[in-house]
Order: sequence, then structure tokens, then C-alpha cells
Amino acid sequence: MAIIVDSETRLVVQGITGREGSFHAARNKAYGTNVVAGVTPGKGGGDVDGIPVFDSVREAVAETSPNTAMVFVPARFAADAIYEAVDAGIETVICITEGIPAHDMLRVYNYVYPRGVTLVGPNCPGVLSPGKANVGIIPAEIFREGNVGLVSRSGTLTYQIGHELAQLGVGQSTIVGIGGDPVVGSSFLDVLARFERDPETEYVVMVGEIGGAEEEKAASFIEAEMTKPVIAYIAGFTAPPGKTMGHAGAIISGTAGTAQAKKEALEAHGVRVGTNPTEVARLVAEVVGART
Amino acid sequence: MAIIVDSETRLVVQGITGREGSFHAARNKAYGTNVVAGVTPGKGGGDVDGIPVFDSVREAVAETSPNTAMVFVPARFAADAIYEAVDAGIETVICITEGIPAHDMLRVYNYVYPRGVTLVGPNCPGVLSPGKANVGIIPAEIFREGNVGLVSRSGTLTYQIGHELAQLGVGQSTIVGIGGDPVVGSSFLDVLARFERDPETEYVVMVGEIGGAEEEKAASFIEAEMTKPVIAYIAGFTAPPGKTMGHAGAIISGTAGTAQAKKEALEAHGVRVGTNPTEVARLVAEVVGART
Amino acid sequence: MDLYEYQGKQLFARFGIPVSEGKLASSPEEARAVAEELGGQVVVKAQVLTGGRGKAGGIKLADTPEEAARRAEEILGLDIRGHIVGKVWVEKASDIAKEYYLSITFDRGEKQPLLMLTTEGGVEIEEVAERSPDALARVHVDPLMGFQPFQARWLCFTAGVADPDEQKQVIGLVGRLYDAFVGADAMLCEINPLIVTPEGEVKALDSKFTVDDNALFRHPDIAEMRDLDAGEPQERLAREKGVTYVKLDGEIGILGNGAGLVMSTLDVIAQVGGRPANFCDLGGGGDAEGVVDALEVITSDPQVKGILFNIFGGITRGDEVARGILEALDRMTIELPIVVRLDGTNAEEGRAMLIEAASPNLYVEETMLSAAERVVELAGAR
Amino acid sequence: MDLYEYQGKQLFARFGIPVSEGKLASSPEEARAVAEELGGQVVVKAQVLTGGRGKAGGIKLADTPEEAARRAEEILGLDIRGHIVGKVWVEKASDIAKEYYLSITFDRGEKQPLLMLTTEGGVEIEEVAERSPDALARVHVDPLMGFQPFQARWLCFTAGVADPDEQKQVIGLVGRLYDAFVGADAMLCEINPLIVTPEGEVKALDSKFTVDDNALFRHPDIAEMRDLDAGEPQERLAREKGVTYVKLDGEIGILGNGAGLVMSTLDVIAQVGGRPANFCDLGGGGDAEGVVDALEVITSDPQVKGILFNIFGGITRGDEVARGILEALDRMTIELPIVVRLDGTNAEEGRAMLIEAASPNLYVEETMLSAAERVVELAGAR
Repeated sequence: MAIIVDSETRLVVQGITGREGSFHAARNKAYGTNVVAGVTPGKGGGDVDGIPVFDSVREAVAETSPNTAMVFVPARFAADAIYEAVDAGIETVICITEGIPAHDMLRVYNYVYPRGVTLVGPNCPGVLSPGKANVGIIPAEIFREGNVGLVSRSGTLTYQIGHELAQLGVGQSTIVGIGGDPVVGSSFLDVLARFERDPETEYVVMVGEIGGAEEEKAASFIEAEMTKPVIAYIAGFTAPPGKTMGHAGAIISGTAGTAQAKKEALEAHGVRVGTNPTEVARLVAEVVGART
Repeated sequence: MAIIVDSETRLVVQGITGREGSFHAARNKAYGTNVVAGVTPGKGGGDVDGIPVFDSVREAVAETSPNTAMVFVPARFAADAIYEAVDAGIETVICITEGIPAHDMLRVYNYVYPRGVTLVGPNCPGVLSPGKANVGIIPAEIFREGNVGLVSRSGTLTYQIGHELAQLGVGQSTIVGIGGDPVVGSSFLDVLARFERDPETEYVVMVGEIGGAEEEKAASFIEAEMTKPVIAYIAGFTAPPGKTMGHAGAIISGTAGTAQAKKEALEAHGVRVGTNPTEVARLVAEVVGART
Repeated sequence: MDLYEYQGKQLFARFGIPVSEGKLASSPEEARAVAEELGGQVVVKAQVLTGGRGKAGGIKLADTPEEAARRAEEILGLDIRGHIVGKVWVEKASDIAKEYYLSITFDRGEKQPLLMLTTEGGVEIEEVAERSPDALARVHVDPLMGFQPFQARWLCFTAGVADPDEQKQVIGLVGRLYDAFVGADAMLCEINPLIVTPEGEVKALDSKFTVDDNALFRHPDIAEMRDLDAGEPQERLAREKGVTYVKLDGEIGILGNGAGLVMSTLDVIAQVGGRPANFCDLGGGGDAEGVVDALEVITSDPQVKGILFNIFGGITRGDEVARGILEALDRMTIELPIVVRLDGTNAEEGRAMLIEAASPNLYVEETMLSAAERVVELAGAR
Repeated sequence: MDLYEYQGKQLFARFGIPVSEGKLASSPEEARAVAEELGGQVVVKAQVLTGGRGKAGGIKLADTPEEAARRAEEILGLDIRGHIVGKVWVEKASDIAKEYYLSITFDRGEKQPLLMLTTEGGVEIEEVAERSPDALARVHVDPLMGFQPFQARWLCFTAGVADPDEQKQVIGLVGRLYDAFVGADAMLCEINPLIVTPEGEVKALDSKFTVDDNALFRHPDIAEMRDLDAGEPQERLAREKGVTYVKLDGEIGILGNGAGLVMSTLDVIAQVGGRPANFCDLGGGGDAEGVVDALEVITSDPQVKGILFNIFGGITRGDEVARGILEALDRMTIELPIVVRLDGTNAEEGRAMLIEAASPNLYVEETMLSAAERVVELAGAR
């Protein structure tokens, strides 16, 4: 099964004729993802790497029945693209675009959420279910099929951890990059709940970072609702307060959002926390080994 | 059971200290409606006719657990009052206020509807379930308990028909004034569907008027979904196109919305239509008599 | 509240929708001066709150200021569907390559604004809707999401606006029209035709703009646009007195409380062979003062031969209405027959008061139907 | 992007939020002139992008223009938490009867804006939240519903703003602050204190205003408010070059791709006994040009004793990064040890290129941990 994307995924790529859009659409397709359509307004009728291009998502839906959209549209047009996908009946939207104004995403989120649409991102590397589908920019070659779900606010840090896990022989069910923006469509909680329900996932690795309180909320959720073991990693112990560390969401305000506070909250709820990628991979291997 | 209001209704009156609000709150209470609270910002702590007054709906909810709100707040503050009721967890909002800007109601409707809240009105006489509860300005003495549901866009026309029915010995389960504005919280369809589900309602009278296409939609709905007999009346056969007939919603635009078109649509779907209040009452008495 | 073309265009311009330069004129002399100022060919357009101006001779081209004056002279004073032309709008003439149609209306069924675009503009939209429904692109806007550009793109693709530069202008224009619709609390914003010039410029050549009366308190500037002189004299008087009144063509003056009941009363009058002279709703209050005002408006119509009161008391109290009728008879000389039907709250008291007054032209009836029959009979006898 | 107090107040005023009259001054002379123009008692306030100005002596009253000049002289040049005061804001002094606190922040958990009001203003809000959490009224705004007055009323009732006239002003002010928050794409709008004068007038005595960098394209006027001279010299250089860089206090310069990986790298450096000199994210691209720019910024910090590249290629290609490093070494003289760890896309090619170049101060390591240890060791030896 895996979560969010799998072999049932039928993907439409919004912004497919752009440099990034065309590159990753082709890569995702080459991986085996069922990329059924692309959309670029005004470029309808053409194709990218054999993928038919339409002027609108509505047309793409009528012709090719996608159920998932990947958004590669530039930041200032991205909210419009997400609305377009949702309006056309797409159930899962994965938004890779970075730099979308936070107020745009605030409105998008509050519009999309009650409609039951799954939104991942923005400013995220996408979702990869090894052996099934890759939607986004995650380098699939790092990961292998397995029973560990991986959810992260950061892209390359996820690759690093996946790489270390691979070296210890641990594979993944699904890797979800939720993105590092202040407003993201899917939070740790949303993804953890999905992993808990997914029969193919037996363990979960959560990769957090400074800023916000999502890791703390996740800690309570894990203790209260999850039966599967969760191992966590938090980045940013050395980050000073008041400075945005790359991600718009990665900022310590006052005393809230520090890595130490997050680590303590997680540990207080019984979640083991690694202090660097190597250590977290080792912890996972230990837990997986202990149970198999 | 009846619909929308009944003996389970716990009413909070928003704008209770106003002239109309206090008068009708007291009347509704005298009828036997369980009026548990009133709200007027800044007047918290007082009472109207023994009904405690609060500064906010949230406080009223905390103290008196109402499940229904009646809005008597002036037009330019009415949307705010509806949002306040919904935000405080009220499930049914009946808005009597007339003259609310249509764009305000457009936003209110689209906000309230997906949240599962029942909104009746605005610019409506309210809802009366004879013998159970009266919420609004309907003169209860015209009506008697019975098994005919009555739904109408117009207040006094409803009284007229109720009066004629009473003279023929026909009583009502619930009388719902949905209001004559372009955007109303509950449409004919919504109310018809409730009557269909309500065990105490055996027949339905629908009182429509020119403008819009709700009567036409109701016609298809009645044929497709309703088992209970529906008798209709439409007002405005003599209305000229392009003129608003009192209600903001009662306007014939182009060829759409004429009384004749509505009558024909209803009859085409097997709904009998009376051409004046006396005739419609006679038709109802006939149908009720034929079945009892 | 309907706006004149020129007022709608003023609002369009305020929201960044391109329109032609022009000015208002109420005399041939003014029209000449405007044409002079604008230079080149101008178009002189009757300003009336109704359609069909073109066919009625209300829109004319003029090559010179003198011709503009002559055209204005022809148009001013014209009767177009019962509307007398009092002002003309003189604007620079536009070269037209294509005529589109764009509008936003209130879709009451969907409870969402509805955008419509077709490349078959310049004719009545009902015609297009009937003749080639596929040519009419439609899209609803969720008022909470607000207008999004993808919706305008969809309109363009579906309606067949193919040129990329045109698309771009239309997409921008749809967004601004939506802003105008929301920003001015409009019930309708229509551009017909929306033209494309031979140079590829897209602009609004006409405007139909209806603003929600209930929202005018937010727009004092728009409220001031109301033309108090427009419409029938009785309707003007009604506006002044704050009476809800619509002039009709018959001879039975009608007053009732509640729009539905009044509409129903008009129908019943027609069913018993009469013709209603008006729609007049006393509303929820229906106090004595309101009754007097309404009677003044109704009797100012010389066609009226009889008056019917149809009151079903709820908030409105029968005794209060009776008091108003008697007070009006006291203050005004009304020789017309007045038939009164009172029911509901305090109706008995009201009826008693009227019977006691024993005015020779005052008749009290028990039912709506009998009252209608009586007034038609009495009016017919006159 | 954080705004100075005076810039936030300019935005406040634009949205109708009452503030005191004042002007900016960057010299004692200017301060004197402003005080003269304003008349009466003034307050001279350091303009720095940090809190705690009052305690640091950055806010002073002055009764005369001469005193204002003296106060400005004292304040200009002050070091407040590492920020050197370059400008002061001189405004009319206000009489204060009460000090409230009002803010709108982005609640990331709830994904809704959060309004907060307390009558215990004038101190750090974290203190109030800790000391008397009940005194802090909080309400979320659904961004689709938008701000509604009932929410401001709830804030007033809950926080204990009892006076009806004050309530009315606060309710209006909350609405306008929400408009400012949305209208300026703000991440934070804070008024602390929001004062009530002895005459009962409510106004903003301070402002804290943070605007979303991602939305600055919509607000060119706000974008222009950015003070290019603020912050550390390395951060200024980074801004000019478009490099994502945060100055820290240590001696290990760090470059990586992706914010999370860089943060993690800083942590690992600390774990192996080093101190990071900076946060620097090459981002998704990481082309040669970007590497050169980033190296220029990092090496401009004289504290740096060693440099660590930690690259995990995804979109970023290892060979491209290697090319950038070699190009930088070509163009600039860098004598510091550079430790490079490359993994992921084209990492092998990249490593091969670096090894082949055989630069004496260039070290290639296999893992993140070993690379961190190596660079700390090399830096320590210098």
C-alpha cells in the first residue's frame, strides 16, 4: 500500500513545460510513476517526453483521469494552481514550489482542508514510495523498499538519513517531505496517522527541526495514538533565537521552538531521539533488528 | 418530531435588547419555546423578561447551552452575529433581520454550509412547530398542530394560506419561512428533504414566488426523491419582468423566473399547483381527505 | 439599483477596466462641446435604464461636433421602452474587430457568483444561450476562495479566445470585473460588447451595473448616483416617501403587507377580471403614517379606479392599519371606493373601527377573494 | 523582513491605526529640528531591530529641542544587543493612563492568524503569558471568514477592557490591525504598548512588524524599506550576492545544500567540539557560480579557520559543486583548509575532480561525521 503515492497514483504535472517541471516529470515517469498528463496554460496540445500537455487541469482530468497533481508552477502563481487542481477534483496535491507567500498558503490550506483534499508541501521534495511511485524531486536511488516510514521537514537531510539507513540495510515504505514553510498542507500528525494506518509501514522515522510546535504535538500524538515505534531526529541545536535558518518556518521565537525543547518533549512521551543522522540511523537499525 | 425547531430547541436571541428582539423573544417564550438566553454586546448581566442577557454568544453557550440562535441584529451587523453564533457552536441559526447585503450573505452561506450548520433566512418570519416551539415572528394563533408541512418564501402569504387551511380543519407539523432574499440559508430543497424525513409530516405545501429557479429545482426533487404529496402555490403571475416585487429575490430576469414557468415545471413533475390561496387550501384539504 | 451606462463605466474605470474617454451631455450644445474636446469621430449614446437603445435609435455616430449636436438633439427626449432620454453620453468612437460578452451575476441557486464569457457578443445574451449554448463559457467563483486566474483561463479556453495577448487582457479584465462586483456590492456586472480593436486592445464598450440596495450604506458615492428623476412620477413619489411601490398598468390600486401576499393579491385581482394598478407593500410595520403615505402614492396615479387593502396581521396590527386608513381619509379627499380586508392580529378591532366610521366609499370584506371581487366590481362601475 | 518601529508605524497609519506624530532623525541636529517642529515634550527612540531598547537607554524623554538633541546624541551610536543605533524616531510624548498589548501572529499549528490582547501591556508578552495566562485573551481568525467584530468584542470582554468607549476604539483598531496584517502580508503585527491616554484616546505607542519575504513582490514600497546597512557586514554581503547566510560566532565556515542538512551539519560540528561560524545554504541549485559567491561571503568573516562543504546531491549535482570549489580556488586566494564531503547525484565524479586537482588545502572525506571531525581538527591546528 504505502501512503499518499503508490501504484494507483495517476499524476498530472502542473507547470510541466518549465525547466524543473519537465526534468522531474520525466524522471518521475522513468522511475515508473504513472504520469498521465501535464498542464501549462497556452501549451495545450503538445507533449513533454510523451506526456500529453493540456491548457487546464479540468481538461487533463476529462481526458486522462489523474488523481494526483504535482505543482511546479512559479511561487506567485502556485496558489492559483492548487485551487485549480482542487476545483478539478484532484484528491492529492503535492506542491514542490518554494517561496509561496504565507498568506496565500493560509487561505489555500483553510480552503482545501475541509474539502478532504490531501495537500503535501509547499516547498517540499515530494513523496516517494520506493518501488511504486516517485512524485517530486527525491533522488530515488538513495532509498530501497522496506517497512520504515520516513517523514521530514527537510529534503537533503532526509536523503542523508535515507542514505545512512540504506547502508545499514533498512528500507522505506514511503518517504514524505512535508516542507519547511510556516504553513504546510500536511503536518507531522497527518503523516504519522497515515503511517499508523498503513499495513506496509512498521516503523517510523520523524525528522524535525527548530521552529513551531509540530514536533511537540507529534510527541503527544505518538504516545496516545501510535502502536508503531517512532524514532526522531531534530536539527538545529546550535541555531540562535530570532534567526531564520533557511526555511521560513525554521526560526526560534523567544523560548519556543528550540531543538532542545523538542527533544525533551519527544523523550518525555517515550520517543527515542538521535542527535545526528548517523546516530538516528543506528537507533532505527537497532529497533528494527530487535523486532525482527 | 417536527423539523428545525421543536421541544428540544434551546434558544438564544441575538439582539434581544432591541425593540423587535425583546418583543418577539418574550412572545416566543410565552408560546412555550425554551428561550434560554439573550445576547447584546455590552448589556451582559441584565435580563429581558426573565431571560438572562450575555455579552457574547460564547458566554451564553457556556452558561446556558443553547442549540439554536435567532438573529434580530440590525442588517449591517447581522453577518457578524451569524458568524458569532456558528463560531460558538450553535447548530441552527434563524435570521429574521431584513436588508442584509447580498454579498455578506453569500460569504456567510459559503462559510456556514460546509460546517453542517442549519441557517434559515435571512429576511424570513422564522420557524414554527405548532405545540412545540415558535422561533421568529409567525403569529402562532393562526396555526394548529397537524401533519402538513408548510414552506414558503413569503411571510404574510404563509399566514394567509395557514389561515385558509385552518378554516378547512388542516393543521401543520412545521411552518418554515425561508425568506425572500437572493441568498437564503435554507432553500426549498433543504426543507423539502427534511419534511420527507420527518415522521410527523405527511403532506407538504410549498409556497413559491417569481424569481430564481428554486421552484423548478424543487419540482425535479419532488418527483425524484419525495414520497409525500406536495401541493404548490406560486405568487406573481401578474408581475412584469425587470421589476423587483418587494423581495430582493422576486424579480423576473429575461424569460427566467416567471410564475407561469414555475407552475408548468411543477405540473410537469406531477405537482398540483393552486392559483390562489383559497384554491391551494382546497387542494390540500382534498388530498388530505382522500388519504385519511 | 441600476446604474446608467456612464455610471457603470465610471465604476469600471475605478477598478482598472479599460473604457473609452467620454463625457455626459444633457443638451445638443453640451454634446457639441464634448465632441469638440474629444476630437475625431464620436458616438452619442442615450442614457436610459433599459435595453434596446440601438434599435430605438438611441446610439448614433457623429464625425463632427456639429453632427454630434444634431445627433444629441435627435436622441434627447426619445421614448425608449417608456424611458424618456434626458442625457446622452458622448465618447470617442472605437474601431471594432471583435465583439465579446462578459458578465458576473449572482447565481442564487448555486449561491455563488457566476462568470460568463462568449465570443458571440453584441447581441442579447439570452439569444446566445438559446442559439449556441456551447459558445457560452460559464464558471462559478467560490466567494471564500475568491476569483482565481485559472477560472478566467478556463473561460478563455472554453469560449475560444485564442490569441495569447487577448487572453492575457481578458484574464486581467475578468479579475478586475470580479473586484468591481465584490467591491461595489453588485448584483450584476455586464460588459456587452467587450470589444477587441483592430490593434488588439480589449475594452468595455457598454456597461450594465446593478448594485445591491441593501449595501448602499457602504457606498455613499454610488448611492448618490441614483437618478431621482428616473421612472414614473408615482415611483418617484414613492421613493421620496419611502414606500415600496411598483407602477403597473391597471386600474385597481393595491396595498398589502408582505411582498408575497401583495403579489398574490395582484394575481387574484387578475383572476376575478381586474387589472392591478400597482404593487405596494406596507412591509412589516404598517403603522398609520405608512398607510397615509402609501395611499398618497397610489391615488396620485390617475388610472386608479378603486383601492384594495389586503392585510394579514402578524407584526402588522389590524387596528393600526384601520387607524391609518381613517386618518388618510381625514387628511385627503379620496372619492375612490376602498375595499378593506383585514385578518390576523387585532383584525376584529380594525374591522369594527372601519365599520363604525361608516365612510360612504369604505367597504369591509371578510375574505381575500370576496374583497378582490368587490373592488373590481366597484371600479368597473365608475 | 523585520521593520523598524517607525516603518511599522507608517504602515499602521496607512491602515488607519492611530499613532503619534513624529519624524526620523539621524543626527542630534535633525532631532532638535524635529522636536522644534513638533513642539512640547518629545520622546527620542532608538531605531533598532531588537527589543530591550528601554532598558538599554535607547528611549528618552526631552522637554526642549536642545534636550532632544542631547538625548539623540546619547542614543545614536549605542550598541543595543549588538545593533548599533543609526537613527532615532522623535515623536510627541504621550500621556499614558493604561498600557495594553495587542498582536496578530501566524499560528502555524492552527494554520490561522491568532489575535492576542491583554490589559497588562508594556512588558514582554512571554512574561504575561507565564505570569497570568488568563489575562491574555486569544482568538483565532479563520482566514476565509476574515476578521469579524465579534472576535474583537470577545477579546475586550475576556481581557477586561470594560469602558464602552475604549471597547469601541479597540474593536475598530483590531479590525484595522487585521487589515494591515493581511494587506501587508505580515507574519507578525504587535502593538506593545497600546496605550489609553488620560483623555481616553487609544493609540499605538510602539510597533513590531514582520513582513513575509516571499510576498515582498506584492509590496515594492515595503521591500524598499529594507535597511541594507543593518546587520553584520557578512550578512550584508550575503544579501547583495543573494546567498542564504546567517552569521554565527564560531570558527568553522559551513556550506551545505538544504536548510535541514546545514542545520544538522552545524549540530555535528558542535558535537565534535567545534563552533560553527555560519549557516549557509546553497539551496536547490548549487551551481558553480553560487559556490563561488558563498565562499566569498564565508571567507569575508575573519573568525573563520576552516571550511566544511557538506553536500548531499539531489537536484544539486556533486560535479557541479566540485567545479564551483575549484573555480573559487582559481579566482580567490583561500589558504584555509577546505574539507569536502559529497554524496548523492554525481558525487563520485565530483570527488574525483577534487582529488585530481590536488590542491594542498583541499580535503575530501567520505562521511558527514568524519568530515566534521577533520575540519575541526584542521581548524584547531591553525
